[in-house]
Amino acid sequence: MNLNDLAILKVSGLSPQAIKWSRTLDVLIVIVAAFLIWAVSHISFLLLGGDWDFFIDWKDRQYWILIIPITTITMAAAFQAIFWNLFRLPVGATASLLLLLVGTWIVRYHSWQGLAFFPISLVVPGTCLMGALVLDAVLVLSRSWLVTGAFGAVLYGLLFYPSNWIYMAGYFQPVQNMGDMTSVADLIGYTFPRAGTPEYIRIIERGTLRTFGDTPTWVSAFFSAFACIFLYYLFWGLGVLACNSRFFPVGDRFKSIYGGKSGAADSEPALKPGVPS
Amino acid sequence: MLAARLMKRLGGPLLGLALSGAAQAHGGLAIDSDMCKLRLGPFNMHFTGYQPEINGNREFCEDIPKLGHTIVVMDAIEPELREMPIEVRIIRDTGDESRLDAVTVVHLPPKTYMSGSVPFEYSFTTPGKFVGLVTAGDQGQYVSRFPFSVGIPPQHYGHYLLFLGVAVLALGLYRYSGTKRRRLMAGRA
Amino acid sequence: MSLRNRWGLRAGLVQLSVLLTLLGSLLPTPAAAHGERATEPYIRTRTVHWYDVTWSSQKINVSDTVTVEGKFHLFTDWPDAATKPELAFLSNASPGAVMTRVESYINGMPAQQSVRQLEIGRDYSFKLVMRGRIPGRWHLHPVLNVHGAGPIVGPGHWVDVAGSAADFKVPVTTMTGEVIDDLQHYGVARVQWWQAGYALLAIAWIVWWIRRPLIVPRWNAIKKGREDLLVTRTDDRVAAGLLVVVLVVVIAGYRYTTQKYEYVVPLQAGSFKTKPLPQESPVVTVELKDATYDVPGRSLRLDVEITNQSGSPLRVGEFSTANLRFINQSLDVALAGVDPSFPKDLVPGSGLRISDDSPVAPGETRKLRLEATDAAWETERLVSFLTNVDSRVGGMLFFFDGGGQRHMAEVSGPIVPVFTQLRLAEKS
Amino acid sequence: MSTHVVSSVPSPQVSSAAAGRSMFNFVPVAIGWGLLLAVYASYRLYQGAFAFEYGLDATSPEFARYWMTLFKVEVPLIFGSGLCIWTYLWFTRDRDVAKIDAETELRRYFSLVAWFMMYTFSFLWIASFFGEGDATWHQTVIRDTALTPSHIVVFYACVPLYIVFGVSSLLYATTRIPAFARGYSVPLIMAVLGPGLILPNLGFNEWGHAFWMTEEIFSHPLHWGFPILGWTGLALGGLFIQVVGRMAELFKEVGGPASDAA
Repeated sequence: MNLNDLAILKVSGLSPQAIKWSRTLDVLIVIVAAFLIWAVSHISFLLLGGDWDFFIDWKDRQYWILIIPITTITMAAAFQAIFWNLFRLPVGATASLLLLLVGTWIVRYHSWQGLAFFPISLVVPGTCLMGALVLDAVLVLSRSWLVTGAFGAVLYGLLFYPSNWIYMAGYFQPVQNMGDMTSVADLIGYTFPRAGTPEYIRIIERGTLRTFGDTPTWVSAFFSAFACIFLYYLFWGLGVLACNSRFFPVGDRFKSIYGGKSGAADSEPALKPGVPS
Repeated sequence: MLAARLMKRLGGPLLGLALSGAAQAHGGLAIDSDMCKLRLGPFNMHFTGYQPEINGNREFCEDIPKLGHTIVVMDAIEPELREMPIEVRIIRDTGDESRLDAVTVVHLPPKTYMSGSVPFEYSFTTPGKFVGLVTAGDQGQYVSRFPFSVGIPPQHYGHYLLFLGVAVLALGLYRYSGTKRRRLMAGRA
Repeated sequence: MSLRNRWGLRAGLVQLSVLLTLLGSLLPTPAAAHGERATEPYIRTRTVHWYDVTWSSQKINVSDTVTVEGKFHLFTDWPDAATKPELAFLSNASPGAVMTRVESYINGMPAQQSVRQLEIGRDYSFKLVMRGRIPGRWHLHPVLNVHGAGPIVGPGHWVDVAGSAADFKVPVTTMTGEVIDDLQHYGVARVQWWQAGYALLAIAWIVWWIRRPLIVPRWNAIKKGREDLLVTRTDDRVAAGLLVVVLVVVIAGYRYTTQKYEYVVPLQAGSFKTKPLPQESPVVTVELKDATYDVPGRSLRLDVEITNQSGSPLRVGEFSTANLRFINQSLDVALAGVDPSFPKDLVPGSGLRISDDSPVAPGETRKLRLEATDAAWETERLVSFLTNVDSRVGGMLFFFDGGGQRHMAEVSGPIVPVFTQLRLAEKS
Repeated sequence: MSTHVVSSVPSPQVSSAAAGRSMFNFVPVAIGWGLLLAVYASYRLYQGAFAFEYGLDATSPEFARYWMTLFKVEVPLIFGSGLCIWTYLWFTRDRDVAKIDAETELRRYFSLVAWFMMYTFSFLWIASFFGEGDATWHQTVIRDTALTPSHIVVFYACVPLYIVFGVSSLLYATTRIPAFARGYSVPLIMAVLGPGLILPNLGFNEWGHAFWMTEEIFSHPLHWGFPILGWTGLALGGLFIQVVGRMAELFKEVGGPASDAA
């Protein structure tokens, strides 16, 4: 408990007993929040951009680099908005991406390898975790979602490719298979067959017209960064929207059934939405 | 020459734009609209270096990054060059070219290349600076001297610029958070 | 413990799961089919007809290879609901990567990528070399995935893989000279080390924030307008430091990697084309006059009119559709055509009964009644062509001439369910 | 789960007495998690043993014995037990919820958070563990029925389980806590109804696969109903305001004045 903590507790006006209770509540809320962030981030990413993250032979220069940041910044921005607006806690983005990474690795071992015997090299996931850290850091420094969208979201989109290329480059070395030149990633995809995934189903780069060295990857990265800005603002708004605490107006019958209206005509209005701007 | 090299080095990685070649006084290699060229009097030849085992079909101009098996191909741009005998000699850049044979590394006797392309290969064992001497024409009237380096890792100043950019961004945001903090405190007081 | 055992824990789990789901445990017989029974009958009878399919062996050890080869014919009367085979991919149907693919060819061309513009009405040869990886009893089918029509599954045969999965390795040497000892684990440790590093940084950042009085105290502090307490100056420094660390690590790591792996290629996505096998000039024309399916009798009856345009007498040897082969039992050369190792459940015992089995003389036109009777029509759920949008049936007829030469012809047309014809079946 | 709450609480005592007893009992939550973990682990082991063995061909007798029976057993079992919990919560509701004292209300808020711990835990298992497990099944096996071994576990076991806990949380809140008894809280409804709609969304999903798309691309627009319904989980933000806001006031009321020594 450093000085800052004591100052916060003093300002909060809680008795020593209440402080203990509030610490218990902290632990419970962290658990609930962790489960929920993990679940929502995983199901959201799974069905919006999952395929590119499942297989190594889907990680191309056009769609993988574009789609993964776009589909993950959604929940990162929303959870960031909730925890920043309510408690000034800039951990929403990092928690979302970290828990997504943990969840993904669990499934890669339990299901892809455990159930269907796929080697892990076929199903290594990428991650936008470094982008999420930058998103949170810029939010702390700028304290404004506008600046975070402009700087943080751009870096989020740009950082995905280099931060994952560090450990994915080896999979794109050339190798010969049946006389043709192919990449190690294609060879892995070919060697370990997937009945439900024929080769033509891959939505990957089917031809580039202007290749100047490895710039097509950076073209996709910049486009992704550009799209991340708008998605960041859109889902930050959704996060703020989710912090509304209105009640449906209900008649007296409802209240009497639920025992809410026992005799005292409590006309106390619902809780004021305490959402600071 | 140095200006061209520096300009290319500084500009290249950061902006990724192809720089127009600086004035090449006497046939030095220069990037001209993304083509590495050497001048032979009124004519030009296109210079390309490959190191297939190391980096496949990547093309190099004046600095061949690694040691080992290297293939260089020079393609005649103007058709007249195809009818002239062309002699190629690669020498180690030791400064004195009095006894050429001592420092010669590769020598192609004069010969006309109908296909217009002059390939040669050599396995460079020690890094260092080399000079290419290409003479064309019946009396060898067109001479081109182009220095190039092998195995000397190019200094990428550009990337240090990137790190500098990171520092500037972080510092800027940090100072911005200070002003935001002061405005917040002032608002509250 | 091998992969399967580590997760399967077969002994413990059978009792546990049975206890939990209150099931009696009867001894099951292994399922022979794998999902192809659900494919619509018009796809199984009028798209791809597999023939001359052989499996090199039924018993292999881990790392040994097994080869499935044969030919397939693309039916002219391709159903409308399935898209034409503009884009197809030769694959195999097996549960997960229990067997790995070593080589696959269509007409001798390497088929790692998809094949484009297969011609309807023509034939192609295929070859699929697989390698045993996980011990077990696996059903190996060739499959032609057609874009828009889904997987069209060929005949399947059991392959027993013995040995232990741990011995399986896929060594590869890249063109840049890097020797990979096992493709299954290549690069995984590197990914995990780097991502663990990223995760540690993230955990540190999260713990830095949640170790302080969190929910109600910060809520009250905001209510009282004391936000300045919640994000202190040190937090700004930590955030700026984090930003620098992340960017420097990524830039330095990326630069090092691009230098280490200079020569990289993007994912290969081209498709290939191949000419079909040479087509012999039509030797016999077959016209379907009437097709009926006797529902109680489980018998498909085709009244066809055959014209022998070849120089030598022809006899009907085999009728094949949906991977089922009805052989004319009385024609030895047809019986010889069935490889002894061909899966028994795909060759119905009753075979093909022909109203007039005498050879059709050259130039002669004859009406014939072909009867294919077997329970397989039901068990393979092929009878749902009677209750489907497109109630047409199709199949391949194989004729044998005097010299034992085999000729093929397609037969297809509408089909009508019949319930009264039981007596006729015994008579003729 | 919430038995100790129902006993009628003695008249409000001096807050110092409340100081002794702890506000939150972790044991019921631990038991709940343990049970759920056992159920999920045995489902996974069951899949491990019988999914590829007998689950590949929906027409085979083994499929009927091992998988259809499981389907016919689990759906009534889970929704049945859910019904029991709901009716229990309903009939033991507090008829006079507006009259409870601050300490009981605070204790009930802690119990509500306990219910959320169960609800989010069960939602996590389908969204992450079995959800991507379904992707493994689709990518490796030829789809031949809507009731694949993976769907029988994901949609007809895990989804009903979290619906049980979702509706229980909703019922607990509306029958025990004054703020929620006065009206339906928008975020609470969103957080319970949204994920609950994932089950009917299956209809759209199967319609698409039956008529329209035979090859399995997991991030195909046909599947986008699931993540969008998953986003309703963001209503956690609104719940925070309602729950934390009220608890902050109760902490002051029950906890007594902040002693200056702190």
